Amino acid sequence: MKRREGRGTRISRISRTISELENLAGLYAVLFIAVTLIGAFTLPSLLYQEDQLYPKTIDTNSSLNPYERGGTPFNTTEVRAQYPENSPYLGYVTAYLTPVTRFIADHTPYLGTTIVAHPGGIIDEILYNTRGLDTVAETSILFVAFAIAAHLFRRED
Amino acid sequence: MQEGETKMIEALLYAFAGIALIGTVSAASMRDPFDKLIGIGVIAAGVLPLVVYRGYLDVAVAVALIVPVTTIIVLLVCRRDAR
Amino acid sequence: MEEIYILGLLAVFLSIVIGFWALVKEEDDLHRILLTDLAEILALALIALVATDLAEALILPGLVVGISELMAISEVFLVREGLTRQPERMLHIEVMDSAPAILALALIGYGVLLSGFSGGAVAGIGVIFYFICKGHDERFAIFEVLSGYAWVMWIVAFFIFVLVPQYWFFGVLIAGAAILLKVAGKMSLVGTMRGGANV
Amino acid sequence: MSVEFFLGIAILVIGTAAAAFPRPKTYLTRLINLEIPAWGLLLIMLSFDETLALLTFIAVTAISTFVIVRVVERRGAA
Amino acid sequence: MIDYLIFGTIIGLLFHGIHRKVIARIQGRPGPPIWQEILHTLKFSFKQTWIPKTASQTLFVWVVLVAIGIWSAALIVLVTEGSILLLFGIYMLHKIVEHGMGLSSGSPYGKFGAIRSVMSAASELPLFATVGAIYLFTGSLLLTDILAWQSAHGPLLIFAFPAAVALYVVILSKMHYSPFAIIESKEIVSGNMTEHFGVWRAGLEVAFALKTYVLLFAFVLLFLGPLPLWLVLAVMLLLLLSLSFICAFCPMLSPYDTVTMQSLTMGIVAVYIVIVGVILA
Amino acid sequence: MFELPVTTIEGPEIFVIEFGDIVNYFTVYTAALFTFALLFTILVIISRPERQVDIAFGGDAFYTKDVTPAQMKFQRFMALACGLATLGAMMSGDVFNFTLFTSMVGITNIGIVAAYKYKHVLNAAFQYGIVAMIATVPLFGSAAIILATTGTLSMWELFGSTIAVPLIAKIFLVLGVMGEGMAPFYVAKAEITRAPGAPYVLMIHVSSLLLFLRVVEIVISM
Repeated sequence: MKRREGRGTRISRISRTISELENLAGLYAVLFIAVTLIGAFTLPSLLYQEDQLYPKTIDTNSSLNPYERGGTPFNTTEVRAQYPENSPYLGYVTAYLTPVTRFIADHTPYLGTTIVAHPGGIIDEILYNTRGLDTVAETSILFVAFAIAAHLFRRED
Repeated sequence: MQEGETKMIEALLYAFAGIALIGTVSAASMRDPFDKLIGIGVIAAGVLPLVVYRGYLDVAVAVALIVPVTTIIVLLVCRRDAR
Repeated sequence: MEEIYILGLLAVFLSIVIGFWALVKEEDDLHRILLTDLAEILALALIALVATDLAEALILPGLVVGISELMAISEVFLVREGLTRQPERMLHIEVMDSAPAILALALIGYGVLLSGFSGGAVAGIGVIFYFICKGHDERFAIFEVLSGYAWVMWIVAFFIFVLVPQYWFFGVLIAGAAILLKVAGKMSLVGTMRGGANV
Repeated sequence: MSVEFFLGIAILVIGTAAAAFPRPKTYLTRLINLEIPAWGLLLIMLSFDETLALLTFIAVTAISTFVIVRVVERRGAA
Repeated sequence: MIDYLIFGTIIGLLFHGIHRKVIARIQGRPGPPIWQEILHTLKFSFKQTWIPKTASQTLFVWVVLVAIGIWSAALIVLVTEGSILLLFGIYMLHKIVEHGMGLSSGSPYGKFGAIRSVMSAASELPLFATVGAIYLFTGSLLLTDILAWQSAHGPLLIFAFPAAVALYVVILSKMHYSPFAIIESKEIVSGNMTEHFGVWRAGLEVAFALKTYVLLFAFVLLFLGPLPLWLVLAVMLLLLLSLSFICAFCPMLSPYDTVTMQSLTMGIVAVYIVIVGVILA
Repeated sequence: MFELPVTTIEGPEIFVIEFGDIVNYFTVYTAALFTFALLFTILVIISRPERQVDIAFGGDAFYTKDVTPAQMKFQRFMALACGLATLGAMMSGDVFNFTLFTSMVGITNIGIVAAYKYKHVLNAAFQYGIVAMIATVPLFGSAAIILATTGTLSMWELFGSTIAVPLIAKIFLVLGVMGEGMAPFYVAKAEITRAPGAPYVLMIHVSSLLLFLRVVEIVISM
């Protein structure tokens, strides 16, 4: 190709584009769009695996709906974990209800989410017990991010 | 539940879905920020009944409490633009 | 479920292409921040499509990661632009005098009842709302120390689960309380970080 | 399947388009348009009964809106 | 093990000498004798040694030890026929050494060298393309299995030619005076090595000699299969001569151009791998 | 109990640590990476930053940039956090856990440089942060797609020959790590490294290279 003053070869033009800091996010986005478009064509070949861990079971008549997973407090219940043998007390957290939530559960069938979010319940089981390390990483991220924000915010004085 | 009643509720569901959709389109197409916020409110009006229909009253209450808070937060900058 | 999943993926992929194309075109840095918030929603949508309890347990950390990064990046942006001055109070509507106490109280109370991540986020928004409307005295350091201890408490709870699982009950209670405190504490600090005379 | 799901993906796509290309291209319109896909995601979560995630998501969205508002108002003041 | 290391070091230093000599002859200069680099290293070992006052002292010293450590480890991996993923991992870690070396001194030239080293990190990417291609063919990344596969099917050079080219580019970008050697180009004095003198420099020379030896050796093992030692050395020498020719003829590229060139190589090889992967699958 | 399905890629496993569903492991390869990360984390703790010399061109003047103690303390804290996140990512045996540690690396990297007032360094940190944030889409997206199509997140299951991980998920994973660790987009990172504080800035580099090495192992094994 012809060289022109101030433009350079094709390669040096590419080089100039990637050396611009402001183009960075755009470059990444272009790459990602390209991959996504290619991926969109392979979508029909993706098969949803019906045999999932921690599947959802809905029992609309339960007062714990949509988180009714059975079990009695201080006892275990059936939970489909990846490695049940690593969590000897698996299912105990799922089955537990605090006195407050037990009271709520006995009186109204519409507050299942509140009841299960209170200590105990399947989500706590996953977050604290079987996949606790995720929560360690995640709270650490919040900690670090906040440290950055606070440092920048307070540096001015 | 009787046959007719179920049908009735189903019809209502579609109606609410329609409201939410109208809200979406209007919020997306309006140009004035305040009109947009009203559009968002219409979406909420369409979505909340859907939440209630599924029987999650606590969620519906919480969403109903938080959405106005979001709107007020957005209003903080809205006024400045309008001036 | 099969078709639903594929359909959902298709919709999200379409959204990804639209959203990221906007990012390619975008040149203003603040607009870029706004678009990353959009990206966050798309990431969560991908997880939500899995539709199990596990997916839900993955969404919660994903959410917190998103808000953390947004917090850090927006602060970097403000410092870079030199926008550290507190803007004059520009809006005061009637509802901001009457609503906050009751609304914030309801949200915080509900958040404490929920405990854990969800409770932390709900209580956090309550506190933020209160601070926006009523102004605040600086309690930065106390909050920070508090939420630091909460983090340590959670780590303790984690080790209870790993090392002495028979005490799971204490683990759950400590974890629920600690994460509530931690998330709510950090979030409410964002509320005080609007700056003010007594920073 | 459920009405919520289809409504959800429809709102998600429309909202994404609206947030990606807001018409008067100001920070404010984009910020408000960002709420729309959030509602779409909320509906998708609702259709899969992920209510706890839904609850947390709506609260965190409010907080992130606040974080952005904080930036936008200072940018406006400058 | 120590005998391997000493042998590798001496051969590597000798190769560096030959490299300089060949370049000089092509450019019509007499050039230094081929054992010059060995003498250099010995000389540096007995010269006065100091640490600059502005340096981050611990890092400044540690980097030299890390450099020798990782390349010794790399040689051991090769000799014991371990995982080539590990080998290439070590190669990536070399980037950190280059970077730390430049930054730790506090010197502006060192800093420029370090920044260019970070910039040109795209040079590592073709390596993974190579690893991927080899895995597609042999189904294993253990050197033992790769050698066995080559004994059974013939050299990988024929089957996975683009991967070999990618590795060749990688080796080229690590040679002195190569068109990609922006981190030690002369306009920034000696780049990231500017402040390392005396024993530190001797240590670095040893590490770099090992590096050259390991990379050439790995190329031969990966793409030509098991050969007797003398033949291995001969092939390595041939490879080195071809590299020297390129170094002698090509001018140094500008920093961002090297990134572009290396990324393009990567892109081409990646496309090749996807195609091969689809065909083989 | 736990047997690594493939040993032909990274050598035999050394030992496993079990945290419920997340089973972390060390093979020869990951142990080597872990050791290296540990080495540099220790280095961060014990070494002091250098004082960069800047030349004022056009004269023979030069001056050194000093790092204030407060800045140094913050940077050291961030570098340490970054080191810990890298260690976590190196030994993780679960895809989602790995992605979480990866995003933690991304955010600590921003933190390490955000301590400086120089505008171009902050600008680089900002642009980098934007990419790190949008990279969470492919990162979490890949974990989600893997979970949906295979029904598991544990690498112990995924590495087995019976489970086919979709190609798109693999590419997303690599792309995500590229975004967080900035693998080919070194331009911003080069700008970032102009900041003083060599041992800490070096940590940025260590973490992202190690992440990349790890993700290659994961993707090839799957």
